[in-house]
Amino acid sequence: MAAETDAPFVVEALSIVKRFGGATALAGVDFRVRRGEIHALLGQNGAGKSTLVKILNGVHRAGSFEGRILLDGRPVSFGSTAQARLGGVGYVPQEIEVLEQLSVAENVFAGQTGLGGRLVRQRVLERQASVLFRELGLDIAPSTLVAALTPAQRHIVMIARALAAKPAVLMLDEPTASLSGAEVDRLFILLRRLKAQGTTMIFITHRLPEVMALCDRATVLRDGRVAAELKRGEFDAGTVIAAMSGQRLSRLYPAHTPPAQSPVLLEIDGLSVAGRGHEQRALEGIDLTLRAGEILGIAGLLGSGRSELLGAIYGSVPYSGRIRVEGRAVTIRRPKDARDAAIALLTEDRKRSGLLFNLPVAKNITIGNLMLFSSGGVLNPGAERAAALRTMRDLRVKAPSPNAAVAHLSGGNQQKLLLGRVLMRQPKILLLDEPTKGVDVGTRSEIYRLIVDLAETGVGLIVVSSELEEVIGLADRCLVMADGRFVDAFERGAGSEERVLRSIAAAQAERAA
Amino acid sequence: MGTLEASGRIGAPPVSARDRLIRLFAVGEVGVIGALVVVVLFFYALEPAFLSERNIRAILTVVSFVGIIAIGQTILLVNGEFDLSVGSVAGLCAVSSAKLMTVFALPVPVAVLGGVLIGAGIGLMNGLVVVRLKIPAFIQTLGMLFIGQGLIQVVTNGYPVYPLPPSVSAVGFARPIFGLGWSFVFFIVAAIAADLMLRRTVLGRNMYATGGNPEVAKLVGIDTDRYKIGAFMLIGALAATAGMFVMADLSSGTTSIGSGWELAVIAGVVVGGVSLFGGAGTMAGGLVGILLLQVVQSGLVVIGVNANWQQIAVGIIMVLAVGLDILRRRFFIAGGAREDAAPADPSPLRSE
Amino acid sequence: MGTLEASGRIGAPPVSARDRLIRLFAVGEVGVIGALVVVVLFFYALEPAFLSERNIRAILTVVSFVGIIAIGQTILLVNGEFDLSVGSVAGLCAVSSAKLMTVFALPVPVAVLGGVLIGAGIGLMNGLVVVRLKIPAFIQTLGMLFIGQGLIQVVTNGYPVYPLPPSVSAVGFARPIFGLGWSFVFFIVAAIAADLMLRRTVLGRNMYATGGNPEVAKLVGIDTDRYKIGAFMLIGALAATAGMFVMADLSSGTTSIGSGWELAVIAGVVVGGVSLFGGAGTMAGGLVGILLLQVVQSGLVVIGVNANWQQIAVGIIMVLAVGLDILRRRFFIAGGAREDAAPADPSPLRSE
Amino acid sequence: SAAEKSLLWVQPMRDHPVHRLMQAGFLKKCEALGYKCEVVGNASATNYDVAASIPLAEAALARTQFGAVAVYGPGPELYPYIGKLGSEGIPIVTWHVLPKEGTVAGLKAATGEDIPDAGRNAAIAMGDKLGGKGVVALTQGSYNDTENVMADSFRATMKEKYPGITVLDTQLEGFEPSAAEAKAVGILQGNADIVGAFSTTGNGIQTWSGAARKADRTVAIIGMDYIRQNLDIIKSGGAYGLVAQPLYEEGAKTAELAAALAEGKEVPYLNPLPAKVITAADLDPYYAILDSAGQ
Ligand SMILES: Nc1ncnc2c1ncn2[C@@H]1O[C@H](COP(=O)(O)OP(=O)(O)OP(=O)(O)O)[C@@H](O)[C@H]1O
Ligand SMILES: Nc1ncnc2c1ncn2[C@@H]1O[C@H](COP(=O)(O)OP(=O)(O)OP(=O)(O)O)[C@@H](O)[C@H]1O
Ligand SMILES: [Mg+2]
Ligand SMILES: [Mg+2]
Repeated sequence: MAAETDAPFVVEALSIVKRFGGATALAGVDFRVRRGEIHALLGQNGAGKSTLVKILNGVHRAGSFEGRILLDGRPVSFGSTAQARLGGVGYVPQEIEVLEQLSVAENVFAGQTGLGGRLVRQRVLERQASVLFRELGLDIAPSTLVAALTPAQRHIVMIARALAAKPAVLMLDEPTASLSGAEVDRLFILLRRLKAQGTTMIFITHRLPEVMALCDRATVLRDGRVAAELKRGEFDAGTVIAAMSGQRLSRLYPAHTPPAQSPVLLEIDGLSVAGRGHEQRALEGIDLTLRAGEILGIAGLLGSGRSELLGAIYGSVPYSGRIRVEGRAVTIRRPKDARDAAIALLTEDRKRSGLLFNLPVAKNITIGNLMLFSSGGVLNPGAERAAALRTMRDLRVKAPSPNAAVAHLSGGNQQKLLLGRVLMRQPKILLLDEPTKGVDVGTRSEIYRLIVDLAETGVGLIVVSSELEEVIGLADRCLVMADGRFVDAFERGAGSEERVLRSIAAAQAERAA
Repeated sequence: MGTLEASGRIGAPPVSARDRLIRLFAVGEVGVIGALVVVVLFFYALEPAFLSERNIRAILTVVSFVGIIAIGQTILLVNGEFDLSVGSVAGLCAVSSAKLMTVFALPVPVAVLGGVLIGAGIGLMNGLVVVRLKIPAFIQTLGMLFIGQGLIQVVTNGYPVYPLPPSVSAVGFARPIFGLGWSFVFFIVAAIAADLMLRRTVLGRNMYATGGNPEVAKLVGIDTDRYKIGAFMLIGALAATAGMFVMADLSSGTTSIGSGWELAVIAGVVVGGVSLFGGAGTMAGGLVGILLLQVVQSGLVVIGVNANWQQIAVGIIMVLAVGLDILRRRFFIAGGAREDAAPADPSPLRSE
Repeated sequence: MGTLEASGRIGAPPVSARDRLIRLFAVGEVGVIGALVVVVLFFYALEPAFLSERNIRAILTVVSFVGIIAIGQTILLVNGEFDLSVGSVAGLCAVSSAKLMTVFALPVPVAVLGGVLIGAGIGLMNGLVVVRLKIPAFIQTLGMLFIGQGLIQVVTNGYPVYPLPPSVSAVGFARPIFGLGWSFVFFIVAAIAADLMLRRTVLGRNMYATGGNPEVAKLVGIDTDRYKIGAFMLIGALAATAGMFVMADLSSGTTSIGSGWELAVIAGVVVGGVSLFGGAGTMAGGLVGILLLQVVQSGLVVIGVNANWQQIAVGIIMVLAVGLDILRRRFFIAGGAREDAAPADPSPLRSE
Repeated sequence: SAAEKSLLWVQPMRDHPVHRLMQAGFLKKCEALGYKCEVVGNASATNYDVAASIPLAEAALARTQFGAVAVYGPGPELYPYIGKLGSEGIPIVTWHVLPKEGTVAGLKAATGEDIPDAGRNAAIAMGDKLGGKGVVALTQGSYNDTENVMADSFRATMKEKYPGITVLDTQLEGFEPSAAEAKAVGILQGNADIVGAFSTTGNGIQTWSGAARKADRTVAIIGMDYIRQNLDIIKSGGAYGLVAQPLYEEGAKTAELAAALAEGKEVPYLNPLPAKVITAADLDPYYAILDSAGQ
């Protein structure tokens, strides 16, 4: 039930211009949201989506940009996020930002002075938190410490945090980027209910189906300008992508057939990983083989153990079991061992375990690959810079310059940067954990192309993604993981999202029994 | 349905039980209390006089001085900052109020108030510079340490301010409870108040957020700047109070009051499990840490350890206490909560 | 097509021109060098004798002592750790080698080697405890500070080791270049080597990664533990060297060598733009910072500022220098390169 | 010329209370003699940092040509510097210790109490007070030549003159008063039979009298330095006596010697000053000195 199209505007951002040093992130954007609608904000990586919502949330404080902002027709100027919050604006940032040292409940209600007067009532807090989580379909004990959660779980905590403040306008910056189908469904149910209760929402995503499913109107940004404003029914993939990039949509998943009987690159049997604290086992007796030129997909639900598996193979998570690379038995204790065995990993949490915020873009790309531009341990700056630039061009990393701070790249561009780092050493085995997290549709197909090309050149890839559709579309062979075990496997074309979900449900049913 | 159970592992009863365990052992004090008990018993075994009423009194008296500052330091650390200037602020405020009550012949209460205000004022300055100008607390407060030392010389010209009005010594000599002085009374009251504040009030909760991750704290609408500045002012005022209690105890405004406290106080509370990087630690922990260090120092004297070896022992025990604490965490809090507790966690980027 | 143009900006002249500016002003030292120049000119204007050969020599000599340690401290800070024990390690190694060459009558070179080894050994211990047991560097090195002070007393019993073999004083008195001693020669050579190491070698780059975010560094295959332990050993050895140079200069193994250096050294390099939180800062910056602080202290004497006010001035100028530097960043480096230059970056989660 | 009419005083740990007292004597006398005088040294009340003090002296010397320089010489660490200045033809005086003639190159004169003698006097006063028996605690502020020598001679004298008295191992008070007091209490608790305490540092009397009060024990306390509070404590019976280290006089004497040398006059090499042990009976003259010094 779309909000009636003549509903008054709640949020109006008029002729917004935002510059960062030399770079212009927003070049005169007019952005209007009607009361009670869910408004999609679309655009390529670096188009300016996050910047726009940051401006609406006082993250970029009034004065640091040009233009006017109206809430309910009244002009506002937020000097801080605190003011925005008081102004009834809720915000779920794109990057994971939680208080690791506090419990989940404390995180959800952080900064809310309302509760139980000035005294904190732990019980009340925790009860209310668990209610929220049940709605979000995440049954975390409210007293769990956030430090113990997976990135995806942390993201849900952030969403709960925003909801707990009961905002009139809720802005979600790629809330689904690290969620898998089931969680997304739940989130949508919740958002629809909020909408029914009159909450207005701005929803940023790179997943077009979500837009179709959820949103009433959409604004498409392109290089800091509004490229299109679309109404429900007007948006189909073609139009949107055209508006976003001026390109036409290339086939999303390029065709790929693995070479028959190519040599086995990676062979794992009986791999187990001790659980974190309470988990008796995070991974249990994993067997797996990866052939040269093969794309192996791993599907699974949030917290099912996919990242742990990749981590174990890469040596960042202690494991038991046997790993053979190209037939040779290898013991991988540290990432270094893995790298020496030509294994590379793209991690799922850029901020925590991907980027070096103290180094500029170029050096972030080359770190760990320095042996390529050094002789006798002495660096060759020219060669290094050249290689970095090449990577930036190849992967279209949009950055003001190679010396800009990575912190100032847009989410998707950070992702591409990390991909570039991983590829620089031309690994034989490539482990990709959420490779397209926060990457726009255009670039997405580029990355898919890249993955397939790598496979063509004989690289073996394992792809973990929370988007079932992506795993199924990409993988020559798809393994389904639940509770740290493989519960199903199928070749390209033989599987479907339903099959995955069914086998997972089945596995859990039998485990419960 | 499906996912509910899928993630259900995380929510199952045993888990939240475990969590409670975690939270119990995650609170910094358990380890250091253990260390304290061990140390006390050790000294007592070697020299029963160690637990003589008098020695205990003497220890508690000194602890009350440093402890008053430790209260402020703990709160400040929870807010993600720290203050190296406490020692010289204590000294400066002591001699200043001494001058006020002698040279300027102000009534003692007024002079004392003056001292406290100076302390709070310095704290305010530290806070403003750190928060607004984004100068690292290390530099600002170290600079203030020097400035304070200099001002002590300027105010006193190097001579102790002496004699002081009799009422001052009277306060210093008074023994309101169990033969312990007013400094101790003040210390206990302040400590309890501070503990409740940190654990039970929204204020305290927001402080942990502020120190834990300022970005997030701001995001959820906490005015981190105000909190930090407030904490700086508080520790300034507390340092002043401690300094003046020492002055009363010596019934003289000695220029060396507070010298060397800057590191001692931080060391104590960190030994007590308060994180140098903000957002973690408890009042109880911090204060037990201070107590532990003091107990060790006077214990070594009581059992008559050779002077040369005393300092060595202090250094070793200090490290051991923290080590013990970290092992405890490793042991009781596997993987998950590891980050949360360990002050060892090198999660600095907490500079301003 | 869209994206290409977009990324096309990379090469575009105006940008890269601005970049060079950013690069120039982003490097930590510019600000502090500016401050240094200002201060020097100021003192010179008031009292030309400030730039007299004699004064310059005196300044450079003492800077060479502290500076040798500052080299190690800068490297250690880049690796994300710091060392408070340098002062007492310097003193301990000095008196130890003095004992070796007197009481044990070892040949001077052997005794010196012994001193260096003790320093490196202590560094190794600091490194192992911090890295393996995950005890915060603050506690471990503060503990080591105490232990070192204690050991100095144990070794010397409080008496300076004196007289020393003539060859030692000979080294102390020698003036190989521009009337500057061997300590200065060593300092310069070491500084240049260290600077090249940090800026131009894989080793150096990996150190920045290690200090920037250990978790990421590990994931890209850097053995962060080895780097940190190595840095601790290096600073230990350098502290020992500095201590023995002082000893030669005073031609006696005094127990007070290095007392109070712990904060001075860190203050200096931080003033020079080296981040307390790891991964940011340059050798040049750190050393200029040290120089600045010494220049200020001597300058205040030269222009005849009242003794009591000197330390106050030092404190203020220290803070101002850093403030200037931060303003510079704000001003020249708008959004752009801030994080990559500024230690003050509240963003990434650094825990593991 | 004006240049010759100025004197320099070099003393590490410039801000230590006791050092400040010496400086006061020096500066006051300087004025009286019509000299322009200056004090340099690392600004600290706790760190005796020679390496940091020398450049400050150099800075002053770079600016002004001093007629003579007084260099604090309790230990050998400043001897090389004395030698250096001496070789530049600057007359050098030291104080607080009396090094044998010829042992320190470049040194023209020295003044100060005879430290071993002071320690001996203290031991005798204590020994008599205690009637030759009992246990005596011994504390130093820190390890430095002056305190070491005094403590040693105290110990030695006790040993030979009062075999009935046992002197405990030396303990360090440190500089921070409250901590020092706690330590003293610890010593008292550790040794139930302590009847006397000798401290070689200026804070000692406050430290020990405070400790005795807290531990309420009666202890015969002898400490250093006739600052007003110490005199009052003795007067009120809180302590037995103190070694009247001629700190202020040392400073003054140093100024005299330096001035004389600056004017090319001959001065005796060693200029010892008396360091009596004073008790409640003989306080008045010292109050007088303090009054005259405006303290
Ligand atoms: N703090 C900053 N400093 C400098 N440049 C910045 C900063 N923040 C964003 N930018 C630049 O502004 C542009 C828009 O960034 P923004 O994060 O809004 O993109 P986005 O639409 O959110 O992209 P994505 O979908 O990848 O998140 C990018 O080119 C980015 O490099
Ligand atoms: N850092 C961590 N601390 C504690 N437990 C963890 C951590 N990382 C993973 N786990 C646990 O291990 C299990 C597997 O987590 P993992 O991240 O591998 O799941 P995933 O399939 O990648 O899901 P996600 O989409 O959340 O990444 C989860 O149940 C989680 O509770
Ligand atoms: Mg974004
Ligand atoms: Mg994952």
